[in-house]
Amino acid sequence: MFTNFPLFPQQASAQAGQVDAIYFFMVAVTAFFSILIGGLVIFFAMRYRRRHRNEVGYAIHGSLALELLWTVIPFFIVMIMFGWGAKVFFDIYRPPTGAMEIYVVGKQWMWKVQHMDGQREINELHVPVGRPVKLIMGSEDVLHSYFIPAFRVKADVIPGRYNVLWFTASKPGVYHLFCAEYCGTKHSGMIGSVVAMEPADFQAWLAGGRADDSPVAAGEKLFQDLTCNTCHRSDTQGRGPMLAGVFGKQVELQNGSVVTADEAYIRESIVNPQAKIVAGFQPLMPTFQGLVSEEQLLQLISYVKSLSQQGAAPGSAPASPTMPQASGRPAVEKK
Amino acid sequence: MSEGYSDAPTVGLPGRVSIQGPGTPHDGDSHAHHPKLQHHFDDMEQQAEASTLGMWVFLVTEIMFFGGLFLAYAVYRSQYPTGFQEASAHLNVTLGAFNTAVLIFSSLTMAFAVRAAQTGEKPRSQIIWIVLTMILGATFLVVKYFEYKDKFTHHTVPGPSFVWDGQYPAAAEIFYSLYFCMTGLHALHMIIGLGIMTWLAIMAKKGTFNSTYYTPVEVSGLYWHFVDIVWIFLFPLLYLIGRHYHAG
Amino acid sequence: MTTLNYINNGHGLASWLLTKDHKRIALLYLVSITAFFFLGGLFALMIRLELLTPAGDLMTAETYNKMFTMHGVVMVFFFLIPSIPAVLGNFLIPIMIGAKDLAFPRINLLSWYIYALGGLFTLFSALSGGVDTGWTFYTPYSTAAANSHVITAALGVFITGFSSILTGLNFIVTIHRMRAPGMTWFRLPLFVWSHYATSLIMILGTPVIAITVLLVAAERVLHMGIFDPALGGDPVLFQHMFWFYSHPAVYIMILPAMGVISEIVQAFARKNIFGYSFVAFSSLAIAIVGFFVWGHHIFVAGQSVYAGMIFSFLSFVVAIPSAIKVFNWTATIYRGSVSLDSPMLYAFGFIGLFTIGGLTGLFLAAMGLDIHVHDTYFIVAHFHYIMVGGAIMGYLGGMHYWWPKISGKLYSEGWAKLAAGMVFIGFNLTFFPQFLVGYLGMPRRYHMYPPEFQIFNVMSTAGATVLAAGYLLPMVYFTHSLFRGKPAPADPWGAKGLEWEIPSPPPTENFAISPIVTHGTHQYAPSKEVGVV
Amino acid sequence: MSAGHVAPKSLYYLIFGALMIGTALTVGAAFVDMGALNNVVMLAIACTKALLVILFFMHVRWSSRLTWVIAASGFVWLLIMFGFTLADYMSRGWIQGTLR
Repeated sequence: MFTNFPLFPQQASAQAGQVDAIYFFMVAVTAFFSILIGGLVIFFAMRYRRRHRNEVGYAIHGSLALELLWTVIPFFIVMIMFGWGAKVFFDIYRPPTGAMEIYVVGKQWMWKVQHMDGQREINELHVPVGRPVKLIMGSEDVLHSYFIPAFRVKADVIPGRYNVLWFTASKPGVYHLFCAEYCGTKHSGMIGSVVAMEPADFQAWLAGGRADDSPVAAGEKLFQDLTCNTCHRSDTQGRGPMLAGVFGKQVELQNGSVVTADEAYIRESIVNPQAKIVAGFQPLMPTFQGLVSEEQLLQLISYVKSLSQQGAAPGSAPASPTMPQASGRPAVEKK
Repeated sequence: MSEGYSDAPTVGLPGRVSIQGPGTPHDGDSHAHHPKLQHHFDDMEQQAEASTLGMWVFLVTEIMFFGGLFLAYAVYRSQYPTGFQEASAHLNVTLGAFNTAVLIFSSLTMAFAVRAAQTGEKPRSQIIWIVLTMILGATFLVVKYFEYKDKFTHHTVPGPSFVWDGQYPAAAEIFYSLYFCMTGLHALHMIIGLGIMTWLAIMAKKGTFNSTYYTPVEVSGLYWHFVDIVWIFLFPLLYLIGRHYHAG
Repeated sequence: MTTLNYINNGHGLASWLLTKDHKRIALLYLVSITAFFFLGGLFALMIRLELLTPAGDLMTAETYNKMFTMHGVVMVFFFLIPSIPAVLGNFLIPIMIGAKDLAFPRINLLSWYIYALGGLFTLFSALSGGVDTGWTFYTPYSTAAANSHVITAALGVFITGFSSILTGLNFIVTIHRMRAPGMTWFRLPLFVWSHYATSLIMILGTPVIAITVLLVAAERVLHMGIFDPALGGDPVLFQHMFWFYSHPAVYIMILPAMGVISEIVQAFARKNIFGYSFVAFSSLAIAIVGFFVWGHHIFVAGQSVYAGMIFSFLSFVVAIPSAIKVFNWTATIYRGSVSLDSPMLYAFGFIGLFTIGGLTGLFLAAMGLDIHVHDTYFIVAHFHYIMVGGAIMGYLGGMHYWWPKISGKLYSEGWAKLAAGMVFIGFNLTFFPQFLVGYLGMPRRYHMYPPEFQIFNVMSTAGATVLAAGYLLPMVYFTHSLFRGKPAPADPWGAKGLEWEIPSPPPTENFAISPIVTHGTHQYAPSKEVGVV
Repeated sequence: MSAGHVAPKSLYYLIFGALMIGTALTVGAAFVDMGALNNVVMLAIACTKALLVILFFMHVRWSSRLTWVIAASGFVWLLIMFGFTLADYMSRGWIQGTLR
């Protein structure tokens, strides 16, 4: 049972080394100052121990030079920590373009995963090694947090909005997946595993098993079922804005401001359509809050997204059955 | 065994002396105490300063207490600007403005009540100002009651029975949640204020307050003015943001 | 035979429950926070027992969740926050500044009753089934999902908040208005400075948590939409408002302990503090800058990256005044006349553990690293180093230092040294492994965990047993000293300060004659200036 | 003891008049569409009114520096809470693709 006594988690992502480097630096600083302070306290206590009952200490009131010294030096040390920590944070949180997208929905107490080509998983996540993977995450109910210790990544999953997490797995293996934000009774059961696979194995895994409709296809079907297409037509005659080519673009709103049509905006437009009306349109759309689940929302979003990626209009063929943005892009691409 | 510090100079703070000297312990102080001086204060000035300072510190906590609500208001208003305007347009601006005037008037009468005690006017005139303030405060609450009642009949009270036929039901519900929390807490402060003033009036009737002792009136006045200030912000933020709002 | 003092001046329950004497009120607090401490400790023991094995075999997940929630609520709101201010601060601040009482004795008593009422609500919530939201009451779980007794627990926190506010208000007014003639700001004992800083946080921060839990209750009971995303609200706003208080609240716990340590180090090195003004102002700096750093609790909670950077920067800045204090304490021991009595042992324990706790806090302020360690046992270990290794060590050190003054009796020094050793060793054994298991990735608030984390948890549980015994010991010898202890002289340690110049235990009025102060405290040697202040 | 500053009644009437005028102004301004300026005007008037109450009705004008500091600290802390929290909300979405 106690055979393995690890002190550091394994490094299985491109980011893990960065995080560990700053960790080791800070451990070193901590050890240095703890030993310095502890050593000085013990040394002084022995060297200046009270030798007779009425002995008193030597009156020293202070030293401005020393005060400045131990204000300025720690300040520079913590500023190094600040700069370094912030840089690592930006690297870990700014997803590269062209990352493979996977949708994650947290609910009490499971993780539901949809791959772009239709594979679904619960409490598992299969990813290829060497390729940036971007998780777009939402929650059905309360706060959760997606945490993969071996990859050193974590992000809260927040109901009502999306949060993004990305990583590049660097070593094949099976790793822990934890929910890190307390979410109720079976919080500690909201765990699973992340399986990092060689790209070839991953392709085989994708091909095997039973794939459902891809989110794009499912989203398109929903788009028809909810009769979104009666207003959001493929031509400019619809009562709602045309959706082709919208995703990722700037959209001018009725009140003159401009927003980027990202996942968050599309989500808001479905559940709270009146919030941001596109310029030139009437606020006619009813809310779909409560009518579509978080997973269906993600499917609708991926469908709207697909309309931009291929320049396709509603009604055209759904996205290709395999990975939509597959391009074999190297894993290190950033910024 | 239990040496007093005066006869133990080696243990005492170096150089510390007691200029009052032995034989003047506090309880047996020879010169006459003000009847309202509490035993642990040296004199009435220290007591009065402590009380007003205490009230000011308390008001700082009140600022932060209401501040949390104002923060929530600021965040949601920035997120739902039009929704808040639409919701605000349903409030009765006439009643709101009337209540603002009533409250400002009550601040004036309160200031005069403090002044009456400060200048040692007769209890009768102190009571008149206090009671006048109470009447105005009560007027405010009565108007508020009718406003609340109106919300209940129109189902604009947040909760399961909330009904909103405008364009922004979600934003309107948050607006009304904040409306009820803010005005409700404000009204609660008014009610507490009325309680304090009832007590003040009784004390004044007994002739307690004069130019040497009016701290209770003064600190109650501070409290009352603070409640007025909260309303000075609540009125425009809640009632007036939707006045130039046109649906559509 | 015995002189009249605050303990024997009046007998019977009513003379205690209706007292306006700050010293008696301090004892009322002492009894009640001790009860809550052992209640909270009991919950901790249950948690540690459950975590002995990876499987959730001792209790159900629901029970376990209630255990850590109640542990957090009781320890944070009903023990740590009132501990040093309400017991030692209440007892000592008027004496240290040469006053007969706090400025508002009746409000002081009222705040104990408010505390007791809040405590009753929380106890009721615990006994009627418990609450399982975590002490943080995060929405929307607390408002929409949890089906435990959130309301009573939240009301308990709300009510006890006002006790804290009134205590802070009382201290601020007292320190401003009740100082004896000659007791200038720069002659104040550092204990008073740190309590002044603490009181600032109490009055500026506590109202915000009060309104926040009130809104949680309103959302839960009346279904008003404030924080619940299903009603258009934003759960991150709750986290902002919660941590606006709850981060500074950590300084409510640690600042008074720092004040205690400053006193003890001076008394047992028989030497005035090194750099008085730096230590005094660092308390204020911590209190003020401590308000600007709350966002480091929500780096991964969906906060904007730029806001995160500001908070990260300020979190590093707030580490500096803490570092200044540690260096100054160390320098104070230099060329002192050091006596290793039990209070000094606790002070040494504090300095060591606080150093580690503070430095590991930097790990959490570094945004990139916080991603990994956030919400893991690393955090749990860090804040226990601050709150247990720091605040409770300070509290125990202070209790040992001033117990002869408070009770008028001497306790057994041998047992006290043993207890100090046990607490130090037990503490490190309990919480050091949690740093390691946290970095390995074990999330906090887990009822079950993967088996490879077991060895660390076994160590923790073993340490917790030693720690518990270390905490029980003082109860025994303090109680024993009340009945069998030798009477304490006015100044058993040969320390200097106003509190040591009046009899032990002090008379009700503290000072028979108003003191006139001409010097600061802890002036032991004839002044021979070396360096500058 | 010192009786504190006694302000003349006329001053109180003057402040009362100013507060009433402020109220009328803020109501009037609300009905004029000035875009974002509406908020600025509204808050400016409210702050002025609050300041008048604090300075004169609450006697801060004649109080010790400590009272000034304490009265100000409440508002300063309020601004701190607003500033840092809104800094988060305002800077969300500045980095493309992070959704925060």
